[in-house]
Amino acid sequence: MLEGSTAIAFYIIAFVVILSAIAVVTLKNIFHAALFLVLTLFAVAALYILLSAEFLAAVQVLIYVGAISILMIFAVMLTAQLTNYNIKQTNEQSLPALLISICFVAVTIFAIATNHKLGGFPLAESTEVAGSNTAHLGQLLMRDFILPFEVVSVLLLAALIGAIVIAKRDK
Amino acid sequence: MESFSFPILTLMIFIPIIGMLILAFLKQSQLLAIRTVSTVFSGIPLVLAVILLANYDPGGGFQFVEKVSWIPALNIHYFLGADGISVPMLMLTALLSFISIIASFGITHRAKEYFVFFLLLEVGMMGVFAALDFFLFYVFWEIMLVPMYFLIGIWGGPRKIYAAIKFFLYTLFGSIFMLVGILILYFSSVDPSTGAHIYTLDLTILAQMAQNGNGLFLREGLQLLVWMFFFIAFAIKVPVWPFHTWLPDAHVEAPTAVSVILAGVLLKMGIYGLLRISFPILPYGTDYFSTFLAVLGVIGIIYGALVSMAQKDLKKLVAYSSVSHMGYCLLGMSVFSHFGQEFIVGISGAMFQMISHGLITGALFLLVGVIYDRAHTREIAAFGGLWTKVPVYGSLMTFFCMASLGLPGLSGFISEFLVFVGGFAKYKVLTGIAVLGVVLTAGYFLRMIQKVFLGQFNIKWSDLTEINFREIFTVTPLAILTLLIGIYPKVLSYMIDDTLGDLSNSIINGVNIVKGILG
Amino acid sequence: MNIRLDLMIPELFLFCWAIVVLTADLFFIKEKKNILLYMSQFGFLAAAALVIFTPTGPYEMAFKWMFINDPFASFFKIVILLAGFMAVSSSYEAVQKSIEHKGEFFGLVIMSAVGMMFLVSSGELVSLYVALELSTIPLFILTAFQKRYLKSSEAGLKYLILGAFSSALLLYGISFMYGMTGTTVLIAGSINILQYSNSMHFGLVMALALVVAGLGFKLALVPFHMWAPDVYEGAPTPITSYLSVASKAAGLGALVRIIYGFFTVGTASDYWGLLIAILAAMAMIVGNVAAILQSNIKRMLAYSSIAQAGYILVGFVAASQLGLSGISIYIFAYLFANMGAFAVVVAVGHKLNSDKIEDYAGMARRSPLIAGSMTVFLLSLAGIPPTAGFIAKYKVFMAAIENGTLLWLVMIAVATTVVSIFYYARVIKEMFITEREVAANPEGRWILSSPITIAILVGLLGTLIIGIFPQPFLELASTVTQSFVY
Amino acid sequence: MQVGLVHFLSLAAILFGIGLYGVLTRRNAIGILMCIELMFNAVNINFITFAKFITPEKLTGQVFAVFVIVIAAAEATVGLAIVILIYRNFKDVFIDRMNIMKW
Repeated sequence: MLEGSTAIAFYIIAFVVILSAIAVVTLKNIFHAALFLVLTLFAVAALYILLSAEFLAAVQVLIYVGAISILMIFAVMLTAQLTNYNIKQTNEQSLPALLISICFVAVTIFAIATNHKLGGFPLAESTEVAGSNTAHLGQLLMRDFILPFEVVSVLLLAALIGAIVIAKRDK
Repeated sequence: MESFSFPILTLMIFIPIIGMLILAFLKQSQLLAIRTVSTVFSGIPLVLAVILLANYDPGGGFQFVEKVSWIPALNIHYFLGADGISVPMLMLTALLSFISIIASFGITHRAKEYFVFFLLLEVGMMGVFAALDFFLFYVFWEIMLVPMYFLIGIWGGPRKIYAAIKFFLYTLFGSIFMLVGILILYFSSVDPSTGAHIYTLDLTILAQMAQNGNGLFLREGLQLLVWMFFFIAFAIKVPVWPFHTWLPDAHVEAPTAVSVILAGVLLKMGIYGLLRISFPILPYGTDYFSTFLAVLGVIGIIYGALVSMAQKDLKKLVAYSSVSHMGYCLLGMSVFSHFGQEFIVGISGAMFQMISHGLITGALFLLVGVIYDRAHTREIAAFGGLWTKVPVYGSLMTFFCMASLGLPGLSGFISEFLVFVGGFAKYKVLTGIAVLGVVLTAGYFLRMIQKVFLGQFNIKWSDLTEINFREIFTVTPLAILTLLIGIYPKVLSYMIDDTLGDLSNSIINGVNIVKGILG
Repeated sequence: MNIRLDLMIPELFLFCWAIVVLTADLFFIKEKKNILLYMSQFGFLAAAALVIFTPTGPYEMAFKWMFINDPFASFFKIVILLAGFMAVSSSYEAVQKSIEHKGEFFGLVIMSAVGMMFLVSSGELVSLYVALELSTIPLFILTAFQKRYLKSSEAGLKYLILGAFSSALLLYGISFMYGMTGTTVLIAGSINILQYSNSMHFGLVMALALVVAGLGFKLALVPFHMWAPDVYEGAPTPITSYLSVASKAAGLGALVRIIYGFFTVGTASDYWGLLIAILAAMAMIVGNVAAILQSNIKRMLAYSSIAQAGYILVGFVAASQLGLSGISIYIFAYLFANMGAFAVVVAVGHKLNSDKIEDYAGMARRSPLIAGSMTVFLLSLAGIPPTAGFIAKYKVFMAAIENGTLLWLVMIAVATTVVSIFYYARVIKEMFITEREVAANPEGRWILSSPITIAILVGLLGTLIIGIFPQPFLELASTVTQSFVY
Repeated sequence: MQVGLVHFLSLAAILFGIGLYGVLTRRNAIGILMCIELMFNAVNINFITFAKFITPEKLTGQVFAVFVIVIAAAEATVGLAIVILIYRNFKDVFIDRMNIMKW
């Protein structure tokens, strides 16, 4: 349980996350949406710190904010002449989509709360994360999760080759 | 079971495949070679069928048995054998296939493929009549669909594609129900003596199980469900009214020889399936639905006859007469009760009807084909007074029409007589109505003969040529057999009586046991 | 921790082989690049041989639960590798014509196969997810590989977006699986759940729904199938065939691992049976009915494979030894028939530049081999004996009937099978019955390249041998399932 | 004022729902990819929350989140490469054709 000032911090961060995320999905200007995506990602990184996952927060900022969003913004600007304000950025299904999403969120939160009440989540006695969590994480990656770690490296290789082949300009 | 070391049934079934392979290496243009190869490889099964007949012992149960484990994982055997029900059918199949191949010599368009498909069709038909494992039976049953689809679809008349796909879908629709029934049977099967689950599709064991009433084989409701599944499959093939609508389309569009096979063999498979599977394995269901069968049979008789009367097309007339004639089979078979002897009479009537309808209607289709080849029309009203022009053809046609309408001395009479005698013991009113069908049949055949052969000669046909030697050759054996069975029915009944007696006993046992257990 | 690298030899070999192919690309001039195709063929076959000689068993594990080499995994690996072999073999013409970067093409196909092999072997969620992504990301690229065709690029983008979206759904479900058990190991998770079996498991049902939806997208189950026809049509045809068989098999393997491994206890097991049964029914109905309306053969086969997934799920729902072995034999039959059918589509598409069903008219004259093989493949897909598809359907229906409560599902399956004949027979009709000559192809007989002929012949032989002598394959399929306990 | 497991999970659910809405309504390929990133972030919040509240001694959830981030990056790279290919060859980013809810 987080209490006091951290709890207040949670609510502030949650507020930022939700508002900026709504901006990402609704803004007409796709460039502005991308900027709000950056804000969301930063807020989520802050959330990670609340959850004592400092390393993840750093990864979030480096990879998500530093690489993915920049890539997105880059792509948006590259195709900018097509994404002018006159073109509608959403389809006609916003009402059913809204209903689906609200239902989804309601059901999910209901299920989470009920499950929690019935003891479906095996909560640990202490929420204090043991030891230096970055070192621990490194050990886990290199020991218990070495196989997925290696598989991911193959995946990155494949993605790299693919991205180059696809984006390369052929004679 | 008499041991017969020579795998005669396997050879009968698979020899046509060798012919197919040889044909595959011939050129489309080598017509003579194609015809010779197909004649030879449909002739060998005929010879084998004669040998089979000569070695057949009427009282010996299943003979010429071959049983090899095929798919042990599913407890499925390659299990062939013949008894009094299948031997005549094998004979008929071999004969009609051979005749049809000869009757197809006129096919020149894509002849090679035609004969390949025809031989494949023969494989499927032979297999159905020889299989004693339900899975094997089903495989052969389905194998026939594909060549039949091509034979109608490629060499058929103007609406061939519609007719072919309709035939395919109808038959598949029925047989896929049969598949579900097969699987339910498989899981319900128990050892006949101990009552333990054994998971088998061996038709002989399944029949024995039903006869012993072991463990009330198949709960009552399930037995009725499975019976209905099988009935749908067989009824579509027969075809029983109201499942008959594919038949006129298929017959009218199919080339002559294919119509012969369709009427002579394929329609019999439905009846054969009922006799081989539904009756011995599901006696309770058969008993339960016997009146239903009789009613459908009589409806078929009357409906088929009435519709035949209204036909203007010669081939359609013969096609609808098949619906009517297969109704007699159903009526004969449905005499299903504790009167043991009447049942045997009725069911042997059905057997006689199967054989004689195969011979007669096969010949009628051949003869319709003969005139169509020359006149390029089958419209009854277009002819008239042909007797003077083609007397041999006319007399053959008349002969078979008389046989079909049940003239005493010919095979049709024997079968209808037996059906009525058997039927009258149980269904007096229904049989009375069915007798009316005979009158109607006489009506439309006589009217047809009168319109085509008698009356004013239509000079349009003044250069019509007489039936040629090859065509006479194809119908002669059928005429001889029709006459032989008509005069001396024992040639057939000696083969089937013992088997039908056993069948009757086993069914009565089965029904009584189930009824006894159910109270 | 026991590190049994010997269990991973096929995967390691295949990955190295991908690198070898990529490198070899640099050393061959443009005209000699066919060698890359033969190398890839060899790689797939060699890896398949290695799979056969790798020890298998329910407890043959490397890296704890992250890599289990049980018979189930081995079987699916064989399927994947054979599918890869046939896809590569049938890509000869397509690669010649419209693929610029040949080395990368083959390298990515092989890498995707490596991912699928890890996927069917993993009994742990992290490695499962990572392997899933390794198998799909190369496929996004391969789908968009015909860079000069807008349809191909469009299909690639669409596939990628749907793939990422479904990954998100799947991951969300996985996160709850982890949250409720505190572990990502499937077996350990299902044991942990047992300790809380008094609760209602709302979270479990939600996780199940999310996981099924996520994998449902990957498997193109109805109602998550809308991407499949577009992607199948746009992708290079050999890749389409690879998608429709290998990636489907791998996804199914993952579904079996998750559902049978994790959701077998507690109240969740009461729900998934009905859930999957409904999905199966919808797939069979929608797939078969929609296939009738198609005029493009690739789209038709796309809908047909949606329907085929439905039949596989019928065996899945039965949740028995029989059901699992039914699934296995079905996939095997589907592999040969579908890969073969797509090989024919490649061959015809290459000769006629068309994927329209009506352009198959008169095929029987041009090439009896192609027309005859295609007929066998389509009949196998429809389940007509004596083809492999019949044995497979028989086994699957058998499992469902043994279950006792699934007769309704079998009746739907049976009815839709009849519907399916309608569109399969239409292709057969065009090939054999329609006699219209197509002006686009004045030449008489067709001569095909040897790789594609091999692909067609392998499909033909597989379909017929399994159909006529199914015993060894049925035995194999029943050993496959021994590592699962009910 | 206390903030616990359910709060974090609910926030993640809301974020996931917002992303879902975006995927269903956006017509621009890049826009959809951005919405999918939101969903991945929701998933990661879940994982890290569970890592803290359920398995603080093992951190499996954090490891999972690392993999998710890496793979999201790979997916985004490939996706944008395809977008650029389409834009360069065909002068289009499918503003009209990329429509997930098209059945």
